[in-house]
This record gives sequence, structure tokens and C-alpha cells, in this order.
Amino acid sequence: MDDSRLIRLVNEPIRLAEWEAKLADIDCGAQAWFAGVTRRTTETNDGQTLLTKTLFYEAHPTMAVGQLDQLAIDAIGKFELRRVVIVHRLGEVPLGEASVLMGCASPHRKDCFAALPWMMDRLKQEVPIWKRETFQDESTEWIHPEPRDPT
Amino acid sequence: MDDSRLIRLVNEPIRLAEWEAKLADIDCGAQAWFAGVTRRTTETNDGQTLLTKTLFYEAHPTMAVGQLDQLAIDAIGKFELRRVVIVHRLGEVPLGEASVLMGCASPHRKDCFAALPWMMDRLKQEVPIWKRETFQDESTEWIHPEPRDPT
Amino acid sequence: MKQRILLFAGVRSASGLDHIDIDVDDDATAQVVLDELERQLPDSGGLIRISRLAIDGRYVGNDEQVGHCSGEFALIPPVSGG
Amino acid sequence: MKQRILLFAGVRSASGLDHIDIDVDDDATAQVVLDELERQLPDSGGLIRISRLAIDGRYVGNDEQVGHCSGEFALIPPVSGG
Repeated sequence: MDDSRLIRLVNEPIRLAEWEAKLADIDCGAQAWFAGVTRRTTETNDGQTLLTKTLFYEAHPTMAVGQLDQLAIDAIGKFELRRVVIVHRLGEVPLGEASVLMGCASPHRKDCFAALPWMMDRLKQEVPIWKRETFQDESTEWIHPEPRDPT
Repeated sequence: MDDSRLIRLVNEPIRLAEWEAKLADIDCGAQAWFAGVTRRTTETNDGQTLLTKTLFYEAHPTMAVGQLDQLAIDAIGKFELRRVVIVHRLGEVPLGEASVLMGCASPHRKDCFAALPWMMDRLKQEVPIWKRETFQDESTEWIHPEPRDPT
Repeated sequence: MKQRILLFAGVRSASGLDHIDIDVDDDATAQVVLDELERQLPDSGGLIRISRLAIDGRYVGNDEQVGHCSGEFALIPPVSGG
Repeated sequence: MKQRILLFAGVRSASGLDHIDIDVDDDATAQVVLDELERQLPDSGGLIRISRLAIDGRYVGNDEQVGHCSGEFALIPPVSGG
């Protein structure tokens, strides 16, 4: 793994400040970050509001790192990125804290803007990480979305 | 200005860590940041590579803050954003340092991803801030792009 | 051939197991492995039906012959990271 | 009416002035103000032709009558922030 890609699974809170410098590249005018954060409220399709108490994340760790690295390689090939950082937290991720942080750097901003959503979509489709919801009523549920494109 | 919007012109380096907490909202699962950074190399349309030594930014400060705040209000109206942070640095901005930082928070990630490029485009079209290039050969140039849609 | 298959998330939770050993023919496809897992873990049948098999960290197609493979097998139910 | 107009960036740099006072009729449009600025600051003519006028922090259309306005006038050349 060369220094254009940094992939980490962590068990502690993700602080943007710790990772910020990893995107530095003197020929990149654009840096973009996305953080996915545990949200209190979820609106269901039938109009209910579910209240989350906390989330817990589990991974197949070696496979997840491999898939995230491949995702970063593919993003660098598809967009003009010079740096990609992906950090995913495992274990409990309380309300308001980040479960995932993705960053990228590119010479021009359009590449960063196009790459971030693409990388997040692919993470959510392919990377073997799962979340378990604990709702305010203490009920729990592993989240396994129906595949949109079953193969 | 309620606490959904935070607009600042600063004369010191922009540290993401200082602003990170301003996007916190317990009902937002998505936070996104964009930093525009002084880049060393610029490719011109005729294939030349210009080398930047440093940039200097000037603003009409009261008007810039007003326009940035209106931009944030419009972004909150157009996308489902709960928080917008815009920080623009003035004066000299050396290579590798950020001239602008934009952040937003939304319940779902698609709104953050759509809002950030929209806000940057509008900043670059309307907000009275200008940059002066100093190239490696010490020549300088105020940057005044030809308007794409002259009115 | 005996294969050990790692289990995760909803399947691990419902079965109380983090792996399961099953017997499969050398020429068994991934689909055959998935069918056997579904038979042995009926509480997770619906979930296994929409899961994928991975070997050594790579997804394999359901029609690939995997029974003879010596790598690490994992049952990957639909993911929800991020 | 005498109007003071703030200058910025390339116009300020070329003229060495951070503002300029000009005489305009009360019913003068923004375009008339821009034309007068172009006449008085010929070194910035090309730049002023693609600039906009702002009063009290808001852009005004070139056909708006602004000669009588009492707010702060600013000449805003094409911007390049970000």
C-alpha cells in the first residue's frame, strides 16, 4: 500500500483532526471529507419515526481492509485523486459520533466531489461491515439491506 | 444569524479541527467538508504548466459575509441541511494551506454531497473575494475570470 | 471435503456460532455451499439466501466450483457499514 | 450627485486607489456609473466592462437607477474566491 491510500479500522472515536494532514499534497487544490455519524432519528417508509439509542459495528476485518483498499485503488483510477483516506470505526458508536470517515484530495474540486459519493455507495454495497441498531426501547436489529442487484 | 449558519473571514490558517464541532447535530447522519487549498501547479489551456509561489486574497468584507450568509440560507432552503459552516481566509495563503473551508450537515448523505459543490460554485460566481497569484518567477496577477453568463 | 465457514452479524447472532464446519463435494459450487448452510442454519434461511460467499477476502460467484478450495471461507450477509 | 465608489483587486491595483469620487445625475443607471468609471480609469477599462456595481452589499442590475442612492457603492470585478 503506497502512501496515496490510508485504510484503517479503529475501535476509538474518529477525530478528523488526526487524519486531516494525511490528505496533504502540494499539487492538490481540493480536499474533501465525509463523516457518517450515528443519527438519533430514522423515518421509516410507512411514516414512523424510530429512535436509535446506539449502534454497534462488526466487520470481517481482513476482508474489509482489503475491499476498502481495492475501493480506494478503483477510485484513484476512476477519478483524478492523489490521496484517499478511509477510517471505519468498529464496536459501539454512540449518537453523534462518526462510524466512518472518508477523505480524498485531487488537483481540482470536481474529482473530490464526484469521488466521495461514489466511494460511500460502494462501501455500503460491498465492504463486509455490519451495523446493529439498538433502539430507544432496547430492542436490537442487525441491518441487512435487501440487495438491489442480486447476483 | 441563528446557529445553523457560521460564516467567518479569517486572517490565520484554517484548521479543520477548530470547526469540526460546529456541524454537530444529533439528527444529522452526514457531515461533509470541502477545503480549497493553494496548489503549486496550474495547467493552462495551451498546455503550459504555471508554478504558483503563493496566493493573496482580498475581499469586500462586509459584502462577502452578507453574500456568504445568503448563500448558506439558500443552500439550507434548497437541500435538507441543518448546519452550514463557511470560513474564508484573507491575506497571504501559502502553498498547501486552505483558503476556504465549507462544511454542512444533513440527515442523509445525498444532501451534503449535492450541497457542497453547489455552494462552492456559487461562492466562486458571486462572493466578492479575489485572489492574486504570485508565480515562481515573482510575476503577479489578479484573477478576474470572464463571466460565463454576463448580465 | 470439510470446509470451515466464518459467520457474521445477523447469522452469527441468530446461530450463536462464529463459524460452522460443513461437508461438501470437491466440485461443489458456492451455491451448493450456501444451500447447505441454509439447511444447517434454518433460523437464518432468509438471510443466507441473500448472502454471498467469500474466499480469502474475495467474493465468489454462486456458480464457481469452490468445494476443493483451501482458503478461508466466509458467509457475507448484505452489508450495512458506513 | 457625488458618489464615492469603493475599488477592489485588479482595479484597485491598476489605479492605486481604494475609492474614487464621481459626479452622476440622480437618475443615472448603474451602467452610466460603470461607463463613467471606465472613462476615469482607462487602465482598467476592460476589467470595468465586465464588473458589476453593488450598493450596500447587494448587486444592482445595470439598468437600475442608482444615481440618487445614498448607500455604499462598490465596483465588483469578476470574483475569484475559493
